[in-house]
Amino acid sequence: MDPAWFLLLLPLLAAAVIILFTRKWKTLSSAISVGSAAAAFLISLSLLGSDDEKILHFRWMEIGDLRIDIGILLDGLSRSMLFTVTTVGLLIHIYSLGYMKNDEGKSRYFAGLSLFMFSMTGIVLAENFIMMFIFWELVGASSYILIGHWFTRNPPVEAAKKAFITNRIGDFGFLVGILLIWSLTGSLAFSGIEEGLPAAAAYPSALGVAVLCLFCGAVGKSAQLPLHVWLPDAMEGPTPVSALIHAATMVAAGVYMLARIGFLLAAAPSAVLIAWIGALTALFAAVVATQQDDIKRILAYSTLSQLGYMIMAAGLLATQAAMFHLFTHAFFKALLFLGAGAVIHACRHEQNIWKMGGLRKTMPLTFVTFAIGTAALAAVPYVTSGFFSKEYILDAAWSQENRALFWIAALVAFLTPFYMTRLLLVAFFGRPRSRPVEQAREVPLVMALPLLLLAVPSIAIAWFSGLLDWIQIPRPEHHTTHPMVLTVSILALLGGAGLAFLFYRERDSEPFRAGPIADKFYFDELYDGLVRHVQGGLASLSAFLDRSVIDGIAVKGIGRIAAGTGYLLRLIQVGNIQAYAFLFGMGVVLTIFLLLAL
Amino acid sequence: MSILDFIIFLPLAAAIAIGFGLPARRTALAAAGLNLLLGFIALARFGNHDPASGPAFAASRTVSQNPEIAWAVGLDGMSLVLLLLTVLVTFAALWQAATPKDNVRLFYISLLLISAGSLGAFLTTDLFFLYAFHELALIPTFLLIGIFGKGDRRAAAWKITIYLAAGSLVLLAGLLLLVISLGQGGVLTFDLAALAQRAAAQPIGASSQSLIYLLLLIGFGTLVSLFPLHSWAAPAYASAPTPAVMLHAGVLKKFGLYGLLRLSPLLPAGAERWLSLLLILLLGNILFVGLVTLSQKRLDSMLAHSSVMHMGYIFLGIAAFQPGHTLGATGAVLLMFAHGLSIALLFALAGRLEDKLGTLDMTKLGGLGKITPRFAFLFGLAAFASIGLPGFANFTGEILVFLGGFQSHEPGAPLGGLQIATILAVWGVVISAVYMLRAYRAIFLGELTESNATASLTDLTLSQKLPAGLLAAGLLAIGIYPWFLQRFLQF
Amino acid sequence: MPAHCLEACVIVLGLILLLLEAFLPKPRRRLIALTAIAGLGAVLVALFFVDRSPESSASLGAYYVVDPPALFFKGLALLATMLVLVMSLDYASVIRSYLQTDEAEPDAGLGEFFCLPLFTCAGLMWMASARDLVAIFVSLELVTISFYVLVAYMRRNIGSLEAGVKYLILGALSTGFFVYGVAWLYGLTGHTDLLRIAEALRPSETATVASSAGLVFALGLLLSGLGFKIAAVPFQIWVPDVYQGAPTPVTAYLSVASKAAGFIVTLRILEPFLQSPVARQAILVLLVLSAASILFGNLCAIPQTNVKRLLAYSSIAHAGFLLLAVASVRSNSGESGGITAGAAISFYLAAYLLMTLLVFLVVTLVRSRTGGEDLSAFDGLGKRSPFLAFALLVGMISLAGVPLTAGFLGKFYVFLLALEARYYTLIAIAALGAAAGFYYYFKILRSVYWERATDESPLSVPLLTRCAMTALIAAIFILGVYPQPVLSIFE
Amino acid sequence: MLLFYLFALIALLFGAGVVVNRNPVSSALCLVMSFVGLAALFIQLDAFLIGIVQILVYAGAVMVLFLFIIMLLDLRSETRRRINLLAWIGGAGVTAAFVLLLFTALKDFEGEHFPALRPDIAASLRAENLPPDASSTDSALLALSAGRLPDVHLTGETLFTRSALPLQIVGVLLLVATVGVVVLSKRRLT
Amino acid sequence: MPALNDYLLVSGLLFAIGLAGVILRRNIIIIFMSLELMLNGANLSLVAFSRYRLVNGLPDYNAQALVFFIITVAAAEVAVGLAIIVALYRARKTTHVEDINSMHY
Repeated sequence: MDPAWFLLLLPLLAAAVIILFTRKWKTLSSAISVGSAAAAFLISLSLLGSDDEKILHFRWMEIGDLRIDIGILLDGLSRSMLFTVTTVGLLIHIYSLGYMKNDEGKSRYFAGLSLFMFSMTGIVLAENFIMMFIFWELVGASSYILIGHWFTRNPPVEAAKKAFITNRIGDFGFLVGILLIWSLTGSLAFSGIEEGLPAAAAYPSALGVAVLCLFCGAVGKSAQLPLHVWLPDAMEGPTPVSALIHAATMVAAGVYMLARIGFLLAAAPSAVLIAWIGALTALFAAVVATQQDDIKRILAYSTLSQLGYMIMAAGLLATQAAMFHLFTHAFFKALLFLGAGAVIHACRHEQNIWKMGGLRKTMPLTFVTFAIGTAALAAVPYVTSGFFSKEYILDAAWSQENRALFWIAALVAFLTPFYMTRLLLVAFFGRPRSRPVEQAREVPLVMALPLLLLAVPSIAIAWFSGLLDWIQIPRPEHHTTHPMVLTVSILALLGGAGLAFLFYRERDSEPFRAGPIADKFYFDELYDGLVRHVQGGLASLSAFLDRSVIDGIAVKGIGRIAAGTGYLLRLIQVGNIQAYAFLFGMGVVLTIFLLLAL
Repeated sequence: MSILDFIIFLPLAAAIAIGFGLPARRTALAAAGLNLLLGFIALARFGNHDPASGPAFAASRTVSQNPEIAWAVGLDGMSLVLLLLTVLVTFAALWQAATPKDNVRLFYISLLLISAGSLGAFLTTDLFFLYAFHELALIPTFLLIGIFGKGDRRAAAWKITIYLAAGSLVLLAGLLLLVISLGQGGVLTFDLAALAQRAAAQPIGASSQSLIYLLLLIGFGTLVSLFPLHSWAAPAYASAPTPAVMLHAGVLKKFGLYGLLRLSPLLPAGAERWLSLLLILLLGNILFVGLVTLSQKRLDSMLAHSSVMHMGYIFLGIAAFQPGHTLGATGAVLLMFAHGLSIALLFALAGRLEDKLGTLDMTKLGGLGKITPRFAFLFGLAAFASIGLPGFANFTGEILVFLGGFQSHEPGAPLGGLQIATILAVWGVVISAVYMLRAYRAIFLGELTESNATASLTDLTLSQKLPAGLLAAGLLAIGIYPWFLQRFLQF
Repeated sequence: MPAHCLEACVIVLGLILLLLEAFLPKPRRRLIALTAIAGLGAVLVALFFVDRSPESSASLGAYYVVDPPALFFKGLALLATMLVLVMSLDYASVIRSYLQTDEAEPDAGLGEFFCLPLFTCAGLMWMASARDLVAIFVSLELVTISFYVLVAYMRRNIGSLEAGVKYLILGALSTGFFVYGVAWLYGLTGHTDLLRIAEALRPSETATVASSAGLVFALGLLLSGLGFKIAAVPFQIWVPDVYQGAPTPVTAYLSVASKAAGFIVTLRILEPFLQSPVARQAILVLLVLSAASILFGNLCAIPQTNVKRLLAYSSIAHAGFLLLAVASVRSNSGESGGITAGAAISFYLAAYLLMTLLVFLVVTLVRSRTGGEDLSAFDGLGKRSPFLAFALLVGMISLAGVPLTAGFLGKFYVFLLALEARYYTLIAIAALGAAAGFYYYFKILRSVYWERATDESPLSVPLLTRCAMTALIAAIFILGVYPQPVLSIFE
Repeated sequence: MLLFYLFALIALLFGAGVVVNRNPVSSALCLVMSFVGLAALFIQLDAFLIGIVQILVYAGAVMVLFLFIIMLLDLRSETRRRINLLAWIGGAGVTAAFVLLLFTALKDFEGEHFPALRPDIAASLRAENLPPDASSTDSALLALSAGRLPDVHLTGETLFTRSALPLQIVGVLLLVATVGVVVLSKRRLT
Repeated sequence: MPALNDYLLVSGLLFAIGLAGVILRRNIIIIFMSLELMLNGANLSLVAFSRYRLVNGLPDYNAQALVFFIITVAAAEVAVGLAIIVALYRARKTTHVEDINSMHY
C-alpha cells in the first residue's frame, strides 16, 4: 500500500477511534489525534522531493463503463498543498493541546480536527471531481462540527449552521458544474477531463457556464461574494479552528480547486468573471475590516480579502501566483489567528480590541510573532513572504493589461496595512482598557511554540528558493516584476500604515464610525430578510397549499363527494313498498328502453 | 424450497406461531434475527452467482395455468439490496419496539406481516405476487396506526388505508393491462422474465404503453407518495408507532419504486411519453414538499415530510433510467437502501425521544445534546446521512442519480428536461440541509430549555444503541464502500 | 350414480327430518340440524363421485343437464346450506325468542327452520342444472317461495315480517316480469330449451326472428326478473330492507345461494342473446347495470351503520362486479387468452360464498351474544374475542379485495376480463367502487379493533362454528393463492 | 271474433276494476270476473284444460282464499288517506311507458293469423312413434284421427312424461308452501 | 278469428293493469291480487303463443305445461303470501303498505 493511503486514512482512523472508544479519556484522545497529525506531516514530507506524477486507484463504484474511484493524484500541486496543510495542521494540533486543555468536549474537538485533516487531505489528493466533491462536503461537515464545538451556546451553533448551509449553496453550483463538465468532456477524473477538453472546447459557452458553476463551489468554500457571510460568523468557533480551517486550509480549498482545474479556466471564456469576483471580494472585505472591533472578525475579513486576491489571480490564469499566495498566507494567517487566540486565551475570552491595549508588555512573545504576521500580511517589501506572493499577484494583473483589476488590488494593498496597523496599535499599544486584559499573562509553551514555528516561514520562506522548489511551490521570478507594480505596492504599504498610525495612535475608542462599513454593508440583514420572508414565506405558502388544496380540496374533497353521493343515493331506499314497486317498474321500463334505444 | 422461501415464510410462520400463543416479542425477534442471518447468507452465496444465468435461488410453483401465475422467487442485484434493507430494518424495528400494554400479539404479528409482505414483494419474480405481497402489509398498517398510534391516529390510519388501497387499484389496472398487452398465443403470463422477453421480442404499441405507464406511475406513485399523491404519508408517519413507521417508511414504501424500476424497461415508449410529467411531479416532491418540510414544527411531522421529499430523488433516478443509461437506476436502488436505513434510524430515534419527553414539538425542545450525547451523536449521523453527506450511503445514491440525469446528455446540446430537473433537484439538497440542521439545532444544540431540563431523559443504553447502531453501520458501510453492493446491480 | 339422484337425496333427507320433527316425541332440534348438516355433507361428498357424463341424465333433457358449472354450483349450494345450518344453530336462540310458541315446548317451530333450507338447497341444485325455461322457472320459484317463508320466519318480529312482505311483493312482481319475459321468448322462438332458442336466435339466413324489438322486450323482462335475484341495480330495491329484516342466517343464504343460482341462470339465459343480433345492446345494458350496481352498492354502503344493511349494499356492489364479468363473456374468446368468463364468475361466486358466510357467521354470533347488529355491537370485538375478530377481519379484507384472499382473485379475474374486453370506463368505475369498498369494509374493522367495548366480557364461540370458521378462513387464503383447483373444473 | 272482444273486454275491465275499487271485497269479486273472462279466452284458444283449471283454481280456490282472508282480517275500504299525487302520476307514467314499449314490441307479431289445427298430421306422427299394437288402444290417437283435440290427454301426457321433473319440483314447492303456511300461521298453543 | 297481436295486446294490457295496481294500491291484499293479474296476463300470452305456434299441427303442450306450473306456483305463492300478510296483520294490525316502513335508507 502506498504511504499516501496512510496519509489519507490515518486521521480518519484517529477520528473513528476517538469517537468509538476513547471518548472518556480526553488526554488519550488528544494524543491520538496529534499523533495522527504528526504522522501525516511526516508522510507528506516523505512525499516531497520527487516530481513524478503518480495516480493511485481504489474502485469505489463501477457502473457500465463509468468507473468512479477513490484515487490519489500526486503531483507538484498536491504535494505542496499537502505540505502546507499538514504543517499548519500539525502546529495547530499542538497549539490546541494548550488552548483546549480544560475543555469538556476535548475528545470531540480532537476527533473533529482529525476528521477535518482527513477531509482536507482528501481534497488535496483527489484525483477526480467526485472524490473532490466528497471531501469538499466532508470538510464542510467537519467545519460544522468544529464551529459548533461549544454547542450549548446559541451563537456558535447558529454560525455552524450558517456555514454549512452557505457552503451547501456553493456546493450546489459545484455539483452542477461537475455534471456539466462530465457531460462535456465525458470524464470525471482530472486527467480524463484534460484529455476531453479539446473536444469540449467546441462549445465555449457551455464550458464557460460549467466553469462558472464549478467556481460556485469555490465561492462557497472560499467565502467569496456573495457567499462570504458565513466566514466572519464562523469565528464563533475555537480560535485554533479559525486558524486552521477558516484561515489557512479549508477556505483555501476553493483556490486549490481552481488551481487544479487551471487548464479548464484557461479554456473557458468566463475566467475573467472569476477574477472580478475575487477582486471585489478582496476590496469589500478589506473595507469592512477597517471598521471591525472584534479581533477575530478583523482577521476573518482580512482572510476574505486575501482569498479574494487568490481567486483573482486564479481568474487571471495566474494559478501559480494564487497557489504561492495560498502557501504564504496559510502560514502568516495561521500565525495571526493563533496569536489572536493567545490574546483571547490570555484575556479570558475578550475579543474586542477596544477593550485590550498594552498587551505588548504583558505578552511580548505573542506581540512579536503577531507583528511578524502583520508585516507579512501587510507585505513589507523583501522581508516578508507575503510581499513576494502579493507582488506576484499584482504583477499578474498588471502584466495582463487588466488595469481595473490592478488598481483594485492596489487599493486593497493600501487597505490591508491600514486595518492591520489599526489592530496592532489598538490591541497591543496604549494601556489596558479592561480588567482581564490587565491580568493577561503570556501563554504556555505548548501554545507559544507553534507561534514561533509559524513566524519563521512567515518571514523567511520566500528567501529559500531551493526549499520552495523542493516543496514544489511555484516561485516568482523577482526580476520580472514591473517597476510600476513595485512602486505602487510600496506606496500603498506606506500610505496605509501611515494613515492608520495617524488615526489610531493612542486612541481609546474608534475615532470615527462609518455605519454601513461597520455593519458589513448589511449583507447579513439582507440574507436574514431573504431567508425569513422569501424562504419562510414560500414554505408557509407551500404548507398552506399542501394542506388546503392538495389534501383539503383534492383528497378530502373526493372522499366527501363519494360519501355525499352515497348519502344521497341511499335516499332512494325509502322503505315504502309502493315506492319500491314504482322504482322496480321504472327499472324495467328503463332497461327495455335502453335496450331499444342503444 | 429456496432459501428465499424460508426468508419470506419465516416471519409469516412466526406471526402464526404468535397467534397460537408463543411469546410474542421473543418469537418475533428470533424470526427477525434469523432472517437477518439468512439475508446475509444469501448475500454471501450470491457473490458467486453469475447474473447472466437469471436470478439466483430461483424456485417456482404454478398456482394458475392461464393466466399463468406461479409462486416464483428469485434474487437479482436489485432484490438483494432490498432484501438486505428489509431484514436490517425489520430487526432494528422489532428490537426497538416498545411492547404495548394491550394487544401485544397483534402488535408483533402486524409488524412481522409488514416485513413478510415486503420480503415477498421484493423476492418474488411473479408480477401477481409482487402486487399481492405488497398489499398484505395494508392491514397491519391499518391496525398498527389505528390501535397503537398516537396523536390523530384514527384519521391518519384511515387516510393511509383508503388512499393506498385506491392507489393500488389503479396500479392493478395498469399491471393487468400490461399483462394483457403482452399476452401471446392465448396465454397471459405474470412471470417477470417472460414478460420482459415478450416485451423485447414484440414491444407493446406506443399508445398502450402510454396508458399503461401512466397507470403504473399513478399507482406506484401513490404508494411512494409521489407529488401530489403524497398527503397520506405525513400524517400516517407522524402518528404511527415507531417500529411501524420504520418498516413502512423505511422498507415498504420502496415497493413502488422497485416496481417501477422493474417494469419501466418493458415500457420504453411509455416512459418517454410521460417523462416530462414525471419530472414535474418529482420536482414537486423535492421542491414543493421540501418547502413544506421547512415549515414543520414537529419533528415527526418534519421527518415524515422529508421522507416524502426524498422520494423525489429516487424518482429522478427512475426517470433517468433508459436502455443503456443505467446510472440513474443504480443510484435509485442505492438510494432506496440508504433512505430506508436513514429514515428508519431517524424515526427510531425520534420515537425514543417522544417516549421520554412526551413531545416532539421543536419549539419546546433544545439543548438535549448536553444530557444525551450518544443519542445526539446517533441522531446527527442519521441527520447528516439523510441530507446526503458523503460517507453515507445516501450520498452514493444521490450522486449516481444526478450523474444519471446527465448520462444521456450530448455534449454541447441544450439542456433537456431531465437535465434541468436534475439541476433543480440538486438545489433540493440545500433545502434538506436547511430543515435537517434546523431541526438538529432546535433539539440538540443551543441552550437547554427548562421543560427538558426537568425531564427524566437518560442517554441510550447499549441495548438501545444496538438497533440504531446497526442501521448507522449499514449507512456508513455502503457510504464508504458502495462497490460492495453496487457491483450486484446490473440492469 | 347419476347426478340427479343428488337432489332426490336432499329432498328425501328433508322429508325424513320433517317427519322426525313432526312425529317423534320431543325431538332434539339440534339433532335435526346436525343430521341435516351431516346429510348434506354426505351429498357433497357424493357429488365428487357421481357420473359426470352428460348421458347419465339425458332422459331429463334440457330440464337437467350435467356440466361442470352445474356440478360446481350444486357443490356451492350444498356448502352454503351446510354453513347456513351451522349459523342457524347459533341463531336458534334469537328465532326462539320471536316464535313464542309453547312454554312447555320452547323449541317448537325450530325444526322447520332447519328443514326448509334443505328444500331450498334442492331447488338451488336444480337451478344449477336447468337449461330449459320451464325448469328454470319452477326451480327458481321453489327457491323463492321457500325464501318467502324463511325471511318472514320470525313471525313475532316486525322486521322479519316487514322484510317478508317486501320480499314477497317485489319477488312476486319480479316473477311476473320473468314469466312474461319467458312467454315472449317462447313466443319468438317457439322453444323453451335454451339451446334451441340459441339456434333460433343465431343470426343466419334462415333466421326465424325477424325484428329485434320483440327480442329486446323479452330480454328486458327477463333481465328484470334475473336482476331481482342477483340484486343488480335497478332491481336491487328490495335488498337492503330484506337483508336487514330477515333472520341473519337467511340473509346470508339469500346473499350467497340465491345470488349464485341467479348468476348461473343469468349466464344460461343470456347465452343465446349474446349470440343473437341484439348482443351489442345486451352487453351495453349489462355494462350499464353493472356500473350502476357498483356505484350504487359501494357508495350507499358508506354511510350505513347497521352491519346487515351494509352487507346488503355490499352484496349489490358485488353483483355489479359479477355483471361486469358477465358482460365480458362474449369478447373474451379473443387471441390474447386468459380466463373464461364462466370460470371467473364461478370463482368469484365461490369466493363470495366463503367470505360472506364467514362474515355472517360472525355477525350471527355477535347478534345472538350481544343482541345487536349495529356497528357499535362490534366495538372492541378484537379484545372480547380475538378469534371472532380475526375471522371478521379475514372476511372483510376478502370482501374488500385485499390480495392473497379469494375475494381479491375474484375481482382480479373480473378486472382482467373487463380489461381484455376494453371496458375502460367500467374499469374506472369498478376501481372507484372497490376503493369505496375499502372504506366501508374497514369501517367495520375500525369498530372491531379501534373502539373500546362497553362490555369487555369475552365471547364464547361454539366448537362447530369455530371449526366452520377456521375452515372458511383457510379456504379463503388457500383459494387466494392457489386458484387452480377451482379453475381446472372449467377447463 | 265478437266473443273475443267480449271476453277480452270482460277480462280487462274487471281487471281495471280490481285496481280502481276501494273496497277489497269488490276488488276480489272483480278479479274473479276478470279470471272468468280470461278462462273463456283460453278456451277460445283451444286450451280447454287450462281454461277449466283457471276457473277451478283461481276463481274457485284462490279467490275464496282471498275473500276468506279479507273477511278474517275484517278489512274495509281504504280509508281516505291523503291521495299521494306523486305516486299516482308515477304509477300511471310507468304503466303508460310500459304499454308504449309493449306496442313497439308487438310490431313483431303483426299479421300472424290464427292457424288452423291439423290433428291429422299429429295423428300420423303419433302413430309412427307408437308401438303398432298400442295404436289401436291409444285414445288420443283415436281422437286425433277423428279430427278432435284430446286436450286433457295431451296436456297430461306432456306433464307426466316430458315435464316430469318440473312437475316433481312443483310438488316439492307445494310441500314447502304447505310447511311454510303452517309455520307462519301457527298460533300459540294454550 | 283474432290475430296473435290481439291476444298479445290483451295480455299485455292485463299485465300493465296489474302493474299499475301494484304501484298504485296501498292495501297489500289488493296489491297481491294485482300481482295475480300480471301472472295471468303472462299466461294468456303463453297460451296464445302455444296456439299460434303449432307443433305438428297441434298447440304446443310444453307451453301449456308451463302455464300449468305458473298457475300452481301462483296458488302456492298466494297461500304463503296470505299467511305472511295474516301474520303481519296480527303483529301490526294493518295491511297498509305505508305502515310498514320501519326499515329504510
